[in-house]
Amino acid sequence: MLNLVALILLFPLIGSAMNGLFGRRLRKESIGYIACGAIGLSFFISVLVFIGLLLLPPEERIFEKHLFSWIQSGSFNAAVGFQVDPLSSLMILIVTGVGFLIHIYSMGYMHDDKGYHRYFSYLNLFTFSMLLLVLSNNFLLMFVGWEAVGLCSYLLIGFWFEKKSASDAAKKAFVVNRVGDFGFALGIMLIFLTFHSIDFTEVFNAASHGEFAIGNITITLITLLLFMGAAGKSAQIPLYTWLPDAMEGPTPVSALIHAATMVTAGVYMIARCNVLYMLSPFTMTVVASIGATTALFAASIGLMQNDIKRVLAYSTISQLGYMFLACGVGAFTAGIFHLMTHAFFKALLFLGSGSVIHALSGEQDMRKMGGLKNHIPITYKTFLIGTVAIAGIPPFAGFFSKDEILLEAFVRGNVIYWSIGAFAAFLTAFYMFRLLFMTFHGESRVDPHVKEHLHESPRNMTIPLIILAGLSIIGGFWGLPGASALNHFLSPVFGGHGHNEMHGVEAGAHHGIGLPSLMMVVSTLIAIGGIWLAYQMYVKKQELPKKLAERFALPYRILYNKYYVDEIYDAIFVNPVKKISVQLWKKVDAMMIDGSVNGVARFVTGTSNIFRFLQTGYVRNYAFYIVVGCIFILILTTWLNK
Amino acid sequence: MPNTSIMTFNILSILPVLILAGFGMMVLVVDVLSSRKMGEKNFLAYLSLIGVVIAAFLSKNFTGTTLFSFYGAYTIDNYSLFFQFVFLLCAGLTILISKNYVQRENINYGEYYTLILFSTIGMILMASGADLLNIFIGLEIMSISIYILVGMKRTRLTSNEASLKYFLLGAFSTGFLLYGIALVYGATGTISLRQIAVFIAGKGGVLDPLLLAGMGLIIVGIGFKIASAPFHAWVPDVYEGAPTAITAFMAVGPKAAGFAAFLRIFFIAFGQVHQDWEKIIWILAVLTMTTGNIIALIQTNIKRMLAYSSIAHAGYLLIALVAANNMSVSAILFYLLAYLFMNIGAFAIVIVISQKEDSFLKISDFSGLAYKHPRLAIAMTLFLLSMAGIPPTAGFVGKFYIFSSAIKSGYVLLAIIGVINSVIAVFYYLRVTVAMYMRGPEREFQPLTLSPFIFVAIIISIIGTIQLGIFPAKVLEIAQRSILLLR
Amino acid sequence: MEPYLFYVMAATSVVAALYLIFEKNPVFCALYLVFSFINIAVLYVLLEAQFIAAVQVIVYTGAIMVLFLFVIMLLMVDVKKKQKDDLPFQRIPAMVMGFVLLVVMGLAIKSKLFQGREGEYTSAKVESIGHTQLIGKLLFTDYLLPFEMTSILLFVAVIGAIILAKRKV
Amino acid sequence: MITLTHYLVLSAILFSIGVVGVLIRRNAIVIFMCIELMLNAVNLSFVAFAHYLHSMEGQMFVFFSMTVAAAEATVGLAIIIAIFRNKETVNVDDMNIMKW
Repeated sequence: MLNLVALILLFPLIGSAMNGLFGRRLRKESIGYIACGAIGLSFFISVLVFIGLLLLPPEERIFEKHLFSWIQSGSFNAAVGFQVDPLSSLMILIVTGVGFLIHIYSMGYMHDDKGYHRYFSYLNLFTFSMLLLVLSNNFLLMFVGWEAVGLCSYLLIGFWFEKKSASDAAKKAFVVNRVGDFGFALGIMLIFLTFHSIDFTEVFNAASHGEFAIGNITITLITLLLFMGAAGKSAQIPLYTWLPDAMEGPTPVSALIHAATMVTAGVYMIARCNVLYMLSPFTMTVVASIGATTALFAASIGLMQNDIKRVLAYSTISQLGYMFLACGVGAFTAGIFHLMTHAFFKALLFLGSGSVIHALSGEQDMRKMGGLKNHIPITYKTFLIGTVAIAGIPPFAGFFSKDEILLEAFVRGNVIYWSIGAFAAFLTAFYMFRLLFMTFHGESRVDPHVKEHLHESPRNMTIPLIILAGLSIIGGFWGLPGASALNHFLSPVFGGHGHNEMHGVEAGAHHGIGLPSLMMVVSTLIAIGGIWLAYQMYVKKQELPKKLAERFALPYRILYNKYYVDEIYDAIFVNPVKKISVQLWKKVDAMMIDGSVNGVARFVTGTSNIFRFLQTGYVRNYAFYIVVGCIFILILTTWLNK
Repeated sequence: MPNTSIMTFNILSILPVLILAGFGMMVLVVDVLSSRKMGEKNFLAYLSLIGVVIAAFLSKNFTGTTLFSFYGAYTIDNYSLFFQFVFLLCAGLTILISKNYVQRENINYGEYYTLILFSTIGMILMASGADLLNIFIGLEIMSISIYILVGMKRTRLTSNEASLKYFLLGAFSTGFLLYGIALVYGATGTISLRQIAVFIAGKGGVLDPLLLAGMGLIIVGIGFKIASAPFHAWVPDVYEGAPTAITAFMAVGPKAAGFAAFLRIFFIAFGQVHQDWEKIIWILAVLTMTTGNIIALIQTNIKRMLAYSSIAHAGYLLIALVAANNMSVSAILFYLLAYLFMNIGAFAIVIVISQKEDSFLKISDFSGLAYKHPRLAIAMTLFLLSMAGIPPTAGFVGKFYIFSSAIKSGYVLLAIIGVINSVIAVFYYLRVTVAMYMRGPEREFQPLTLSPFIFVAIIISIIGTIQLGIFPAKVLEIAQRSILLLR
Repeated sequence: MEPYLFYVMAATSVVAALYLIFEKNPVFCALYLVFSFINIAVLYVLLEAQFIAAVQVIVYTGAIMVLFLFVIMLLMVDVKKKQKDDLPFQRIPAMVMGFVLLVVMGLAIKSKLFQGREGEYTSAKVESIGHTQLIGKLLFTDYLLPFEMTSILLFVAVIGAIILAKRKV
Repeated sequence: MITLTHYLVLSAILFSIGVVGVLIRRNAIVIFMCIELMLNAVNLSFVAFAHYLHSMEGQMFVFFSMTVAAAEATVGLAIIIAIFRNKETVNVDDMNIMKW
């Protein structure tokens, strides 16, 4: 069954090509069936592959399928090949499973859009790229998937390009991601230089067999560069700014790409390279601190946002921060566990918010919602489940994964990580319930015109919601502390680091069995505290937020404006560059044409601005560059070499 | 050229060249004899295309052989054959994209095709010449043909101006190249590349200033042809003014030929004194990439933008030249082939989109293309992504290969600068994509005149770009076999 | 005798070249250039390159420079009219750069540590074969390929002249 | 005694004068003449090297470089004539449509 792995990728690719090339001539139903069918088949085969993997004894659960050798020259080898192991099999299940539900949901959500075929073509292409990313057996192929998901994300964020904000957001996402990709590309080159291979198995084998001491400077550099890529893709500080803007895309896209799958690629990559990361305590510290900081930072921005999708976006950033925190303290299993549960409940929340937006004919501002729970009951109920799950109330999925991360942060890291995480969890519970209360409870603030059209979403939208809600309820049991099926399942990937790799539960055992239980109680209390506060502020005493905002005007404004990060970036990076380029071309132009007064004075400014003058259009200037270049080269060759 | 081991005359070895020359003249004669009107002379394109194809088949017959014919003046080895293939492919694709273009622009003279064939001869001579004289003559045949081709559209001022600029600066840089050759000759007493290498080896690899100065001047001369900064200033103006099909041709052909000669001269003749020239090329590479990419960012004319991007590409290629290992030679060969496909493909689409008298060349004229002509937009996106080096296209594999070769030789900083540059480059390629996909049309698109010729050219380019991106193994293998005799 | 001749010819050719670059009237420029070329031809004779000297006079000064003169006359550019000069500030840097170039080249020339390999064609040997015969023989043996290729080069030039300069194509 | 260095220095002087001429003149024909002067300066170097090295390669090279110069002259002057027909000028500073 494992041999079928290539088919998982093939179906989405075919689906994308069919819709992309012939979509304009197909009927809407066929387009939807092609796209969903492709992912459905792909999901089915993923399940088969997963079962196939389970049938193997745990220590043999790694399977490589070599398709063809891609780049081959001398010592450099890159193959197109897939690696199925517990980690990647889990990922393909998430990608195809959640992806399938979102595809079905999209059929309803995008039904009236004129770019229907384009949308599904991109969405299938995205799924293909994401699968390529998680299944590849070497860094370079992973990078291909990495770039391709970025490209699809770009296309989908800018899907409604008629809105200027959408195409700007798309561009921003692309640009920020390029910065991260740059680090990733360098990291791959450095890996090749260090290990003379880019194959996962070979690199990790070499790394784990003691050739490199812990704290090795090259490994540290490699892991930092890789983390740069991960931070770009997974929207961590300081490269997170693109994700909130990415909400300009259609909501199912936000659910699939900017919550459940693509943004977790960074976490996946670090988990995949756990062998390398374990060799570099410094990088681990960086990862953990950036993760923790991001978790808190994004959560605090999320407190004051009024756009329903933006709240969810900041929440996603914050949750990704948790995953990095887990990876950074070495609890990769916990990170992946949270990745999985987060995929369920965050997809659910996004789709639910999509359903709300759909019901309100496109309204996203929570100040114009309220009291919706009776109008769209299914959405409300599922949304409530998602909110409870993310807030961390037992026995919902989010509770177990978040709790495990906090526990690990405490056991392996230090109390600071834990307290940051715990505080962020408190904020999460607060703003998520704020969202819930503002949207579904209280007085209706909905526009009367819109109110007439209030309707529950069609079946193909609600069914995915219900399924995801179910997953959000039960998803956590798999990784239940104590039973911990996930731990054992993933241990072939994360095991083998010797004593360094102690599972949180075992480590917890050293502190006595009481610690995990205590932690559970504490985190539940934290979550309940957040919910209670939100309830107080947004349901019981609705005038309270306003009062608070007035009293704490400055902090409120700072949070409301997202710490002015965009403005600061603009001031520091964007504006000067703009200014320079304007100076460069406008003023030089004027100078060249107006000012041909007299020689030497001009020459002084001329030489000082020599790089600005480059393309004057005058042959004699060009000849002058040649002479200068020639003299420069002559001096360099004849003199400096001696 | 004395003392070459194989002293044969062997006229068969230049058979591809003779075929090209023969067909070039035949085109002229047929053009004169025919009585048809200018717009209807399709057979000129057919005839020259046949010539290119025959020449390609003949040169294919030489694969694997190594030959020094004409008393050692002309080399046939896998290296030169690879370049011959690139040049002939370039000429063939140019003819394909030219056919309708020259009819539209009223320059459908037989001379047009003849000059393309003749300049290809010059390029072949540059890649095959075993001494500086042949390389020089080849360079002149190539350049003079292109000076004329650039000015072919005599009635248009931009074409005139481009031609004059290119000619004056080209002749000027020829002066430097010639001086460089003179000094090298004076310092070593020979113009044969192998003899120069022997001489330098005899001196223990230490060079005196005379030879170093000669080397520097040769860098200037060839640096001009490959559009390396600071000898690049002519590129944007000339590319903009030249007829678009010729722009496509000259963005690839002379650059490839320049690199062919560059590699031969610097790896064979000056191979032992790598430390004496690597610093200069290092600086030139950084300067070239950066200038090209930075100025490209603000361009509004698509031809100018592609011109600056071609400067940047020359910079990437120079990185591999600095690295100077076997991997870098095959990287250059591979990259040039990839560059050929993506560049000619992009220009082909520019030709399709533009209208009579080369109007509609602004980037904004591409707005909304994806809605009127989605397949063209997809093709253009593919070429641009490849130029930007985004996987899984030919450009990505090529760039990765070049940077790896630099890292392999320990030029990590250079590779990093290269990667940074390729990050910058994405932005201006992206601008075209954004215009095509994310903006509404700003003008009426005329119904397309996608003739079978240009269609075939675009299809070949697409196949090439994808094939080299996804299955590059075969071509890489050929490229690796093409380097053996170089060092 | 020989040194004097060299110095005279060198001095006059340099002076003629300087006049070339500073003279306003293009016709005079061409004549100065011709003058400089003839001086160089004399130097060729001093260097025992009689054939090259003859070609220099016959082809270069006799044909190429006359072509220049023809074109100048044909275009009849009005020398009195004030020509637009957009880059007056480039004059001094240009001269400085020219001088720097000269200095750099001069240093490279002066400090020659070794010279190239001596060839087999000593004056006596060339004398015995005959200078022109030797060139002819070399042209059709060692230099056959470039010699043939120049035919293409000249052909290209002819095509270019026709297509670019003909009144009506 | 006149040595090789004398000839080379003379050649360098003529070459530099040619370069300066290209940079400071505006008449395209005169610029082109300056380029011819540069080529001649190089030819002088070639012949001088050939003489002092007892090798014929330099002289042969000059033979070819003169051919090249002839070809360049033909084409160059044709280009100048073509541009004059359109624009009534041979001043290179007027040829400035394309820039930036």
